[in-house]
Amino acid sequence: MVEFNFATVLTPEIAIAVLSLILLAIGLLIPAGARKGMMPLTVFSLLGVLGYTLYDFFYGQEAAFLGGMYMHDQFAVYFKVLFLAAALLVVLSSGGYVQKLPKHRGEFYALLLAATLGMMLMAGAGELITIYVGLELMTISFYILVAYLADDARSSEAGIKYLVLGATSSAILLYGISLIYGLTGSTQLVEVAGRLGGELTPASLLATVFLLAGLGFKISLVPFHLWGPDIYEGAPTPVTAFLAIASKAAAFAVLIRVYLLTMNSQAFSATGQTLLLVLAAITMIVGNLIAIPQTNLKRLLAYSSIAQAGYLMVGIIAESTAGIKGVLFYAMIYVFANMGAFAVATLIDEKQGSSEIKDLAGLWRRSPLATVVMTASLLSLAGIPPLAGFVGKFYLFSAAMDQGYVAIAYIGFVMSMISVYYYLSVVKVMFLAEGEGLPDVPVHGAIKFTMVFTMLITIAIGLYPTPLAQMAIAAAQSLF
Amino acid sequence: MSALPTVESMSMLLPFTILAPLVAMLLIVFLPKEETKTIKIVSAMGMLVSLVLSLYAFLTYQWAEGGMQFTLTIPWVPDLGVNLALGVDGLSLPMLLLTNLIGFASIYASWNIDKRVKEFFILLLILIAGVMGTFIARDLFIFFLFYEIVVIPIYIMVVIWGSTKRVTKEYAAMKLTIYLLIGSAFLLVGMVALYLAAGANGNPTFMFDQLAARQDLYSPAFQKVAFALMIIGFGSLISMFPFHSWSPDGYAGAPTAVSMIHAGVLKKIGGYGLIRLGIFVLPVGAKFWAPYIATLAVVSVLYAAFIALAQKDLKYVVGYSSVSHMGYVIIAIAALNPTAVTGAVGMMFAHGVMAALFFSMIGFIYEKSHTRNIADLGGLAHQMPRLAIGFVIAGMASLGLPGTVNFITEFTIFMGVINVFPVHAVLGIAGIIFTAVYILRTIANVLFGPRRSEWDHLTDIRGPELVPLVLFGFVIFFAGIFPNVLLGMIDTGVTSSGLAKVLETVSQAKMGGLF
Amino acid sequence: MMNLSNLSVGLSTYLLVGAMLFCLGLYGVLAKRNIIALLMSIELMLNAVNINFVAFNRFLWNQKIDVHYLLTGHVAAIFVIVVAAAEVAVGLALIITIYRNRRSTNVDELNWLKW
Amino acid sequence: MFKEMHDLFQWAWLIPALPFLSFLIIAFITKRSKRLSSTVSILAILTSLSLAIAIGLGVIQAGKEIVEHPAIVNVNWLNIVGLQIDFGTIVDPLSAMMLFVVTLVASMVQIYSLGYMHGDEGFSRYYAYQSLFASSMLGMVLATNLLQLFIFWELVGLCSYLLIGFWFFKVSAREAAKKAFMTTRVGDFGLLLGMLFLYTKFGTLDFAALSAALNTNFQDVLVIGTAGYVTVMAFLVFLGPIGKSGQFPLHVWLPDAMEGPTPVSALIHAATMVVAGVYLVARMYFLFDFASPAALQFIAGLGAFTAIFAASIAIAQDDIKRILAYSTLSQLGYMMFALGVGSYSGSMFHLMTHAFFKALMFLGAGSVIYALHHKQDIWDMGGLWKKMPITGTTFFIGVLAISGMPPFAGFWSKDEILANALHNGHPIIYGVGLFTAFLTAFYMSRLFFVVFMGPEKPENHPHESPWSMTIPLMILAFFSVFGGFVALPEHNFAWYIHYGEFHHEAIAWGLAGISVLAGLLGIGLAYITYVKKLISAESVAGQFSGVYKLLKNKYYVDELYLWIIKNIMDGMAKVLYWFDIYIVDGIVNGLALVTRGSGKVLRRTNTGQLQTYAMVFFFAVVVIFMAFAIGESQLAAINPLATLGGAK
Repeated sequence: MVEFNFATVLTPEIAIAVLSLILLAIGLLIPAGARKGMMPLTVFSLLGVLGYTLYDFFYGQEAAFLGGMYMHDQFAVYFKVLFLAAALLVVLSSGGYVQKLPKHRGEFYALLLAATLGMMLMAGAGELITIYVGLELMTISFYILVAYLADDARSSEAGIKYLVLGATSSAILLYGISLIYGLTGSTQLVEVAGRLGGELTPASLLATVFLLAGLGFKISLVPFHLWGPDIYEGAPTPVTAFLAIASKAAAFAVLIRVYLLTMNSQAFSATGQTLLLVLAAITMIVGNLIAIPQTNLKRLLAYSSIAQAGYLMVGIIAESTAGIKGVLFYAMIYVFANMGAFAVATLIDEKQGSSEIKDLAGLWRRSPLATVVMTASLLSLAGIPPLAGFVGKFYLFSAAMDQGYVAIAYIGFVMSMISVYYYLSVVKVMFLAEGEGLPDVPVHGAIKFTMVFTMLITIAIGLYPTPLAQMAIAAAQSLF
Repeated sequence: MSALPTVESMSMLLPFTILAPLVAMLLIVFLPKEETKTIKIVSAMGMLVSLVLSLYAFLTYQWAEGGMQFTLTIPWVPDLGVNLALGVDGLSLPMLLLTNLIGFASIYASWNIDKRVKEFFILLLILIAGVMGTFIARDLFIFFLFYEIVVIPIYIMVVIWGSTKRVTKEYAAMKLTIYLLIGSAFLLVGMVALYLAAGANGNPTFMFDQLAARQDLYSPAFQKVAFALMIIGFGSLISMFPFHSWSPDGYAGAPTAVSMIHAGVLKKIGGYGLIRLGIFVLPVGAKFWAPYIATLAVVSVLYAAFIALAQKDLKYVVGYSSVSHMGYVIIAIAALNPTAVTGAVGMMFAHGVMAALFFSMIGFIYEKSHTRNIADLGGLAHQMPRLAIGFVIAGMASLGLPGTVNFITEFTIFMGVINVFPVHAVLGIAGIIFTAVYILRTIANVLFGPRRSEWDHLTDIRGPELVPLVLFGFVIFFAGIFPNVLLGMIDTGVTSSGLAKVLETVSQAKMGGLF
Repeated sequence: MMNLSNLSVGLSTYLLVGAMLFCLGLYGVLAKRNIIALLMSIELMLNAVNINFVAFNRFLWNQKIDVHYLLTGHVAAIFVIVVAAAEVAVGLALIITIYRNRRSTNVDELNWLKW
Repeated sequence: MFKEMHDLFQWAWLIPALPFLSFLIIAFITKRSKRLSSTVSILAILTSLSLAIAIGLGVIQAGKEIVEHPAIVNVNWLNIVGLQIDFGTIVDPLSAMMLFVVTLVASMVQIYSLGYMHGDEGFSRYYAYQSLFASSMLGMVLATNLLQLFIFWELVGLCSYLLIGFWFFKVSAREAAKKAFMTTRVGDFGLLLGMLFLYTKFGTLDFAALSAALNTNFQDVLVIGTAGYVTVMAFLVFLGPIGKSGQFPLHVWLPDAMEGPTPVSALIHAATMVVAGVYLVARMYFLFDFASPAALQFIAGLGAFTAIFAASIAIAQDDIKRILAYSTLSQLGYMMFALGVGSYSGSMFHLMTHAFFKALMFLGAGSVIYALHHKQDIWDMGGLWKKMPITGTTFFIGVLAISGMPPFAGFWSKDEILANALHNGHPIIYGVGLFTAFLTAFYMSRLFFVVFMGPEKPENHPHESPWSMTIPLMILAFFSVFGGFVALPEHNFAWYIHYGEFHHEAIAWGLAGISVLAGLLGIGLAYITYVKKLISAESVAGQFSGVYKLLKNKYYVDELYLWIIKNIMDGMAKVLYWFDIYIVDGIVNGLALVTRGSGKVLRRTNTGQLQTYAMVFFFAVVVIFMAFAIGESQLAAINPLATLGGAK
């Protein structure tokens, strides 16, 4: 344990917590009419925290405190950057949407930030209970956010589904944790890894599987994915965006830590990796195949994000610096790619009150910018150069092949090419269909900024991935 | 030659060549979409610049030195070992020139576009730049990057400006795109595998020459597998039987310019890749697969030629004929000897020019008469003599008439192949008969015969529309009458690349099984 | 007098109870039709976990290992209880909205979002 | 003295170059003005003619020198690894002779066309094609290597295609042009193969080098394998001439080629292009000579068969141009079998004389057709003798010449061929040749009598053609009369143009007498049949109706080919197309369908029932647990990674 300055390592978390509370208070105190300023407030404070976190990433010192209960390494900070960026973009893109909410506008941002805080805890947590707490903080905030449209039956249905399934899964996760605690007498990942021992007893096996299930649920790994599409479809679009981008990334942050430290004990690797390979393969295949016949944009993105989870799993299984680097890199560009798409989706939802693909018809005519952004984002998700997605996939699969998992690379590449099919059918609707009678969708202000920004980042990273790659490498190395 | 600037000082030539269309594209982005005339002129200017530049490169290329010239190397993604490495040699320079010729002409071939002009030319210029990039890339990663850049613009162009005949344009576009992308997925696996194998000694690289230099790192088994992947990827791109079925439908659905570029240069990337990557880097694998490839090639030649006989739609005729002609390129590559490879590259150039001319002429017929059905046309030589000339030139080039560049390249290919695969060669050469049959039938039924009053309203091609005819006609005959200009250039590429030596060593290599 | 000292209840007993509770809860989640019942089943599962934690903690106490983690189990249990409470709170709120929207709390009818 | 001759021969390339220049000029500059175009073209060809004459005289002066050492000029054309090709000009008696013949006939025809094509809208185009043809033909004559020859060979084919289809609005013309191109293409396929094999064997296509190589390799040639190889190549090369010179079975295109303007038929399909095949065999004679005897025997046999085959068809034809076409075929057969039986000089001699009188007769026929406003059936004609004296006379000269009547040109060449056939021990060939001579005389005079003698047809109002057409007739007639005398002097035709050792043979008057007799018989028979009407052609035709039908329908060869193309080729095309759409493409679409379908099926797993989800979740956990547990024992053993493809 190096000497650390409590303030420096926890500043972002504290700041977010405070901010969230302030917003909550404002939401309660200030009359509904005078809440114009909330969004800018959120944005700028997030910006500040993000800036600090970035500085922290490059110049902060490694630290682990409370006996390794909470880590402050570049890995964690990298993910904090990711979460903050995601939150920032979501807030930016959701301004108009939130304005149109009938009630409870104030709490929206507060909850968003609470979720962010939970994610940051997950990223930093080095101990199972902490992980659980962070996870629940995130999830519970999401229960509320998903069901935010109180008058919309679909929204609340999504909420209750998410709640029941999420609670069940976390119960299972928790049971696993309790078993591990029983087996090793500790919940510190490091010590658990030390004591879990080489061979698998039925109990430890059960614990491992439960852990896997609990986290797999969060990253919507097939067959734990079924909740995803429903919730994505029902939730308010900005929430869906945040759910798709950040919560998944947070779950991955945890998974990587847990996997690399505990699950990856000697006995695990041979079988467990095979198992994970199979799961990853199934995830890619199922996600992409089901996405093909979708007619609802958010649902389509949900399935595509399931497939993306499969790609990311490949990187973890490779369990090499290269692999983790790939995961980190991909998670980051995934934020921007998805954010672009969801920003457009939010816009359409806001202007046309729908997220059916057919409602994108003739978007080329109605809003060229939105069309271009959407196209770029989808193609980046599909991994078409020169967009960032291509480099990301390249990192992931080359890492896997480097470990000798060739088959998974075949599946991955072929599947990602198949995914082009449904991405392009969205593009086709936007470019080809006339979209008679649909309103123009002018893009202004924050959301316009979001779109342009995400697109530029996507293209820029695709053309010159080196800087982000360097960050990812640094973060990945801090784990090993 | 001596008066001209030296190669070192010219390292920015290629970047400018590829930037010209992109700059034009950016200009167009900021032009109002009503300014269609300006848009067209701007894009024409952009292409003219890069055409002139590539011509300059073609003329100032030092034959004596050979090898890669006008090189430029910038480290790009250090952790992957990717370099932004550009350069051209005798193999890629003709293809670059071809790209620019066709790109330039395609602008004029689509002069009469009136629907969403701005978007069309933006996409077209991106497409051309992408194709250019693949040929000037000296780095596999960059090569692949550029190759996949072109896929999406094509999709959008086909979907918006395409035409629905036997198959809907949506179907054609999606088929074209997904087919090629899945092919490229296998290619990608092979590429990564190659990259990892070459990086085994610690410093990973994507440079073609490096990859080729590290032969000792690739086991024969590896080479076989990797080359098989290349064949799937590049083979489907160059529309080798049985991976060809995207190409006739695709061309039929695509707008003229896309058909020109796709049939003219894009599918040549397959052949180019097979040579650059397949033969130079994986000679042992190439040797192993050569017989099978040769067989498939001959099948594509005859099979496609026969099918072309049964076609009713002009574009399908040319589509299948291009499959058939690519068969010659493939068999030449399979022959694995310098002469054949020279012929292959020459043939790619020749066929590119020919196909582009053919498609542009068909495009004019279609946009004036709104039909491509051979039965509905006829006697067009009465109303459109100039177009008829272009059509006949294309046809004669396609059936390999001496005096056109296509003849001498085909002859070179046969010369290279006949020793290696005599039987295949004889069968393949038999293809020229059927080619003659369907080409002559098409010409006769479309152009000749009694005057048809319903086509009297058609106006002959004139003004900008003449550019493709003049340009390609000139190239076809000039290169046909002075073949050294083209084949000599390619020859320097083949010899300076030391291909002969590589193949020599391979031919000694004991492969077991077939050899 | 009877000697109660040999009537000791071992760890396994607690674990067994925990497991049974857990399975009951799980069964409830899978089988019950009323959402409220579902929430209660989830509570059961969480409590099963709590039993595990406390039992383990007690057991480890006996083992006298890891002096400085002696309370982990208890703390965990408390955390879980808190979280569970929060969950239930949110859950009930949601159920109310659902009921407001659909006049029903039957999970089978919550299938507007599918495929 | 030979030196400056050589300087003259340096300039031989101008002969093809000038017409090509005129082609370019017409195509790009003067095509608007008919007068200018024709003038340019004719000036060019006349200049070439004079150059050709100059070179011819030069050759005659150079004499022995040039016979033994042809004047060859070469420039590199293509030079890459494994393929070096030169372009150049060869001047020797053979090429000099061809140059003269081609330029002469070409210029005659072009002048003639001034009248014949007068007022045609495609006038300029016509002269452009004419010039292009002239230049390619001359280029072919001057070729120093096989590839160069092949290139021009194909170009003349192209010109023939363009000129046959000159009136492209006529469906018949269009089809004929197509047919001509395709048929010759079949032959070219063989020629191409032959070239490739020759190059791979000897590393050169240059005539001189090839023959030298064969000479040096003579020993290995004796080795049967090599001999076989050479023979195969010889046969392959000969396929080209079969197509080009309309030998059986690729003769079908020539009669249809008559759809072109008559001057074209005269130039291309009688005098020059069709003899290209013969010329090629002559150039490559060393190859056939070194090949096993079978090669030459085959040539002889095929030539003889074609000769009699075509002649027999000619008897039953009614279209004036078709009769001439079949006679051309039969005469080409003559030249071929002359080469086959080793009468090299005879063949070339006949080539020359035939060019004169056949061009003459075609132009004559053209003048008749012109006068009768494009009637071609001989039975619609008659009694034109008085109306068209010049045409009639010249045509009659042609008939006598082709019938081998002394002293006309045909007599000398035909006689030499027949004599050689007998001397070199081919009695059957001789017999066939003789009989063919008889048939030729018969059908030609039949043609003449029917058209020029006999009753006039009232509906016709013929009158003599303009000077532009008659003057060429007269010039050609002059050559048809005196062209044969080159056989007479000490240093005669054969002394200049021969293969191997030259040995002078005096004309065998005995044999000559026989062939003349045959000719006379034919003419006489025709006379009593069609003038005196002693024999009724109809009744004869009636008696041998089967034979007559067979001849009239040209032995049904066309029908056979048509059937093959329609049923076998197109049928196969349709079958393959079906295969492509429903099998090859079917698989592709099938895969796409399966993908989409499976997506549609799989999405049903998302039932929307959250308890189903929970159930799935739970069972997934169980399954994974089991798999894991089992895996610890088995999975590890059979290492599934290997089955997945990538063992670690």
